[in-house]
Amino acid sequence: MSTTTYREAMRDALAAALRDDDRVFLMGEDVGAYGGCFGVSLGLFEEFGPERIRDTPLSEAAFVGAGIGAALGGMRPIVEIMTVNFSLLALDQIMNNAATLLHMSGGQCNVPIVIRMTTGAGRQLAAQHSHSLEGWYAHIPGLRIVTPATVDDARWMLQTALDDPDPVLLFEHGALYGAEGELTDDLGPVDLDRAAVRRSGTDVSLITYGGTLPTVLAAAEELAGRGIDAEVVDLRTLRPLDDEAILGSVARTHRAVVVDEGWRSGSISAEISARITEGVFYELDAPVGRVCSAEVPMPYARHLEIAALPSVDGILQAVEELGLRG
Amino acid sequence: MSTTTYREAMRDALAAALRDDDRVFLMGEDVGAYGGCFGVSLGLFEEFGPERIRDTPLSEAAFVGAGIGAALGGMRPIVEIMTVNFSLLALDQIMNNAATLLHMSGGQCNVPIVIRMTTGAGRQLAAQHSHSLEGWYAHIPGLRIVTPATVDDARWMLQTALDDPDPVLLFEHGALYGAEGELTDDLGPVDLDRAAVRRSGTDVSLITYGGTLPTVLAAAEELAGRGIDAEVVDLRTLRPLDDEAILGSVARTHRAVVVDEGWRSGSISAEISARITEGVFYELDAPVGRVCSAEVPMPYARHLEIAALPSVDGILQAVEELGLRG
Amino acid sequence: MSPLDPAHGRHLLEQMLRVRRMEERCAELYTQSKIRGFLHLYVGEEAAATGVIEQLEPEDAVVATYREHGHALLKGTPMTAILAEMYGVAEGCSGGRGGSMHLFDMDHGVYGGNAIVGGGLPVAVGLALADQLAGRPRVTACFFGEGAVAEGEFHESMNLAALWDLPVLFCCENNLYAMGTALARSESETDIAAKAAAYEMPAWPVDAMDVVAVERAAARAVTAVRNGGGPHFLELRTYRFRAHSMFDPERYRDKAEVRTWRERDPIDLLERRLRDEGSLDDAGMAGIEERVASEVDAAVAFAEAGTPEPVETLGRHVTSEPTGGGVR
Amino acid sequence: MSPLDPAHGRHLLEQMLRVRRMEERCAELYTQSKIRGFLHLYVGEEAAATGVIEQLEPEDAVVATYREHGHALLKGTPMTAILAEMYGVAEGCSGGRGGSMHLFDMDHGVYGGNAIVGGGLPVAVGLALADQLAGRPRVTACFFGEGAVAEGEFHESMNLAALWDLPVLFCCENNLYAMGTALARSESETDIAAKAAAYEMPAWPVDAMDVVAVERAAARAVTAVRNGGGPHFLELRTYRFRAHSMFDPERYRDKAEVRTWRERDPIDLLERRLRDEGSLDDAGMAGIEERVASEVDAAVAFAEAGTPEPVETLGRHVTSEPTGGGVR
Ligand SMILES: Cc1ncc(C[n+]2csc(CCOP(=O)(O)OP(=O)(O)O)c2C)c(N)n1
Ligand SMILES: Cc1ncc(C[n+]2csc(CCOP(=O)(O)OP(=O)(O)O)c2C)c(N)n1
Ligand SMILES: [Mg+2]
Ligand SMILES: [Mg+2]
Repeated sequence: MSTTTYREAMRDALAAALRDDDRVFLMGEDVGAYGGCFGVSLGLFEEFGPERIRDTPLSEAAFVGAGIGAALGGMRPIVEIMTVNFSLLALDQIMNNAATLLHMSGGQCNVPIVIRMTTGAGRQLAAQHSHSLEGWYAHIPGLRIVTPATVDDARWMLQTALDDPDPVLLFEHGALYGAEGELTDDLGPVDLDRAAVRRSGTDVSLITYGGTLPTVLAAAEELAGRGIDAEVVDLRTLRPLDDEAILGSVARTHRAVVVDEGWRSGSISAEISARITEGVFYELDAPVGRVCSAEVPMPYARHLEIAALPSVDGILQAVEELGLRG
Repeated sequence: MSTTTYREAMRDALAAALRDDDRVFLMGEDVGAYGGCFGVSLGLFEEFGPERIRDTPLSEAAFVGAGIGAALGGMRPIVEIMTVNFSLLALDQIMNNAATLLHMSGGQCNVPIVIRMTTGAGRQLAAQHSHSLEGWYAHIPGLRIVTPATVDDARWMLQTALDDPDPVLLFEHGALYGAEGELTDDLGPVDLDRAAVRRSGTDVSLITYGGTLPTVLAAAEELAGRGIDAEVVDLRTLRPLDDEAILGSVARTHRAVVVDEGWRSGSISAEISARITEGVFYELDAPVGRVCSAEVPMPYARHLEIAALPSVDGILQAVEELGLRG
Repeated sequence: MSPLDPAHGRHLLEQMLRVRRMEERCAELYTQSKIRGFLHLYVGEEAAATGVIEQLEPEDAVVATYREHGHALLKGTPMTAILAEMYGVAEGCSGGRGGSMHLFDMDHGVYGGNAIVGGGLPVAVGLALADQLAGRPRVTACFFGEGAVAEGEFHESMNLAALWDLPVLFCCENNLYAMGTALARSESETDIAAKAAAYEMPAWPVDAMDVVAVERAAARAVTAVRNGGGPHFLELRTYRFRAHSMFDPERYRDKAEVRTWRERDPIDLLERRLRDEGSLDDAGMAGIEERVASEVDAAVAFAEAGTPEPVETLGRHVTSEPTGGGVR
Repeated sequence: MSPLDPAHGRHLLEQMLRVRRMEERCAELYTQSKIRGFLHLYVGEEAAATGVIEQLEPEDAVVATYREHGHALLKGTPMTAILAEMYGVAEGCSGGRGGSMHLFDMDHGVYGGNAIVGGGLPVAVGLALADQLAGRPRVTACFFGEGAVAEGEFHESMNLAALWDLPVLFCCENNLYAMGTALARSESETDIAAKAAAYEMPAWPVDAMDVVAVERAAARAVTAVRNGGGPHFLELRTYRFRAHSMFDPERYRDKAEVRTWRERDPIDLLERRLRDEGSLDDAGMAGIEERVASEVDAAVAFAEAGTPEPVETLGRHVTSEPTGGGVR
């Protein structure tokens, strides 16, 4: 065990993958000479050179598509898109090719690509740099969507993603990069099919992932102080969802609040709420609650941005609305 | 009243808008000389000329963006994207600009654009031409999403959409074009904020929109034969959802099945299910059911495509699972 | 013009005829609803794919569009598997899931069948990147219509390929129309080959009604690409004799224009030349037609005898895990 | 070189200085956390926007990028409204919702502030299309960096504008780097102006450290565009003196390179020329600096006194309906 940041954990994961497998390369805007827009790939250019730490022109569609082609050609590309909003420029390649080629080809064309991108708000980057679209991407069959929330997951998820014969989209919340945490040495590949219970509890299930995990853990602490014992489930993977973990937790606690940073309507929270209703309706003591972002393009002003995002208070209130008062 | 097809109703709507308002023009691939990929704009080129029925190069991002710019410049562009899958090429312009400019500019930049596109499966066009993404688009704040399902709505929704100061995405299900129906003359602009009850009933609410409305109505007929009185709610607009209509209906019937052609996980059905749970949990006699498309890129083979889509049988089964047996 | 090697000439003729006769049969089968969905025929354009693919090695890759029946066939996909695919049966080259627009055959280097205009170009660039990184002397030939040139993905892909010196051969099949849109109505600069200059990529136009001219150009380009000369670009000037797809009423072009182009039918041109050069006689021609006809008959019979995939397997091939047919 | 009209020369100098001094203050305010988010400074590039916008009419439109403080200011947006925007207060030109990257001011024809590289080009094309359809003699100047040239949206927009003869002036601010990526590492053809040939669009490079040269080129181009000459393209060759944004450690370029370019600081160049030509003396210069300083001070004071939008209005401006502040 050692203390490190999420950013460094991610960098270690990249370096290890590059060292272990010649087929792995990293490609994206400014991943090389610049050191990565958010410093994640700093130093890798020097170690692995410009062929394997490949700076690209500003051409999201083409370099994501090139990653898909390279994967078809036997490589294991890791493609970085600076920010989730820019990934919209590559959506044709992501949905019409990466997610679809295997099926369209009757099982011939595997696309073992990992596409990483920064997601989320909190840094006053306003409406073209701040959205949380990972839950939205989880709508697309053929993709796996993963959202490391802890230092360990940042370090150890990448290898599982690379081992997946199908396309994996890996979302890194921008606000987590600087977060410190305990790194388990040699933890080894994470089972991406499994959610993780980050805190056990009996009164209510707080279900979340990625950037909102710290907020939810803080809310759980606060609730504990009020005598409410919350269980915190970190989904880790948004597609496929770990139904067993979700429904199992709610069946025990009989109450659930889903917290995510996506816009509320059509969010992954809606899907989870629907599944809980479908799966354990008669176990529920109250309707499933949701805490999401306000349905606005993210505003620049700090106080408005904060107001738009899920907060500890919002979670506490949602728990209260379940009829839980501790 | 007269009988017409959905395609002709849409064409009449376009022609009327072009005649009424000089600021209106239609732009897209092959809308002109070819007569429209699905024949919707047939004859308009001859009547209105190449300036107002504007054939574009294959440049989805640029011509959608140009529509946004033209809207900012005071025009009322109607932009046609042949098929929903191609709209992914324009998603940057749709989300990062059309949906966002008003907010980002602090209320200065209205974008009164209407973007029409064909959606849905049923014609064996396989995995790059058949998806139903309208529910997915409904996640995006700043957009209005409308889905005419009847001849009347095909004829009369467009004007309301054009009158909206904000961007409207209008989805036309490909399987509806040839459908005949009664056209109400001079119905006038449709209130896009309101869902429509297409069949009243007391036992269960079947909630749907667009291409699946005929299937749902057929299922309701079948249920009637079995002594189950289904109410059919046509959402018409997927963003914003008409909560009053949805919750009102379910509060009366105490049971609901949502039917849509999108992939199940993260579908608009999930959102509706979540809202019903949130809104009328204690009125529910059973968990909300969902009938969606199988989570596969649409296969070509006829029998597989049929199996992937919502069907009368699927709906009947979902109703049965609510514990309703007539 | 020196005479063609007779055997090679007849081979080229037969290759083009295989594509032609197969597609003519497809058109019939379409009217009988045996084939469904969109069907885009290559009739009139056969010399383009034939001339280029003739210069490829078996391990080379092809990326094509929805108008790709000929490309797959010429690259080696059995006609049986192509017809079966259009019938939507398990024996199809894409297991019946792709249909006419999505023929895949990894064993023969056929990477689709991409029905998003321009969507195949980035993938071709990526295949070439993999080859470059792995040090494989493989060429990827990427076919697309002149309509694709307006798409952003074309531009981005051209730049990436040229910037990184990738072994791609871009083959633009310029048949003058993108559905109903004539080239001059979609491009401010209609000289397609000249556009490649904006990327510093060697490019030249070819009379693609003349399969020999295409072959000659392709030989030069493929050799250069394979030998590390970076991407090359061929503008294959051709014409589509039939409608864009089976739904197209062809309101946008003159019958006379089509007639004029039909006079330069690439198959007729080559046949005439071979006859003029004494390399082909009636018997020889009949022999070719017969072989082709029986190949087509056999392919149709194969497709007719095909077995639909069980409905229970609907969810297969969404992800690679053996899902037992379930949907993840 | 004939001497500059003294008053006009001093005006140009003052315009550039307004941008420079405003941004220098922004940098300070950023380190004090008064301004947040990303902040991209235009320091070194002022001659580009100054020379072009000087040639525009008040009703003309400007579309720019996230590096647009100067463009907005020069087009007429009050410095007070710009600073207030960066403070995120209601008095900002975008009501505090846009921030540094999204300055909007319809009254002065400022259509953003687009932070998607290449994302503004289609919008500019559309503004010009509206003008053409409405018969308005307006020019839309669209600014973007050379990095945007690799984006598909650049390509598609260039073609549309040229194909439809639209009144757009494309202004490529070629400062040689896109974040850390040098031009030669992102474009196979580094002669940006030459790329316009692929669209049959008149284009030429300009020394954009010389505001007079920019103005001259812009005069020619703007006139042509306004008179129905179709789109034109200026490659404005310039250099960014400072980091890409406030987060950039500048590992990708030599200090010496920056030093060399700084010797051609556009403000120094013009100041020297005006002094040489006897159009400016110390007192004149001091007068300009003083006016500019007090404008900057006033703008900061204005921003400091700004009022945050009430949190209750968070949902405003998502759609146009008077939503009473609620979220639709
Ligand atoms: C991105 C995209 N937009 C539109 C279409 C619809 N479409 C299919 S083929 C076609 C014309 C393409 O023309 P071209 O590239 O010249 O190829 P050709 O059909 O002539 O071989 C169009 C518009 C599509 N498939 N993909
Ligand atoms: C589509 C997109 N990709 C990536 C980015 C991140 N990004 C912001 S500015 C920039 C560099 C752009 O360089 P250039 O166009 O030359 O403009 P400059 O910053 O030099 O003025 C990048 C990569 C973005 N904003 N949008
Ligand atoms: Mg064509
Ligand atoms: Mg630059």
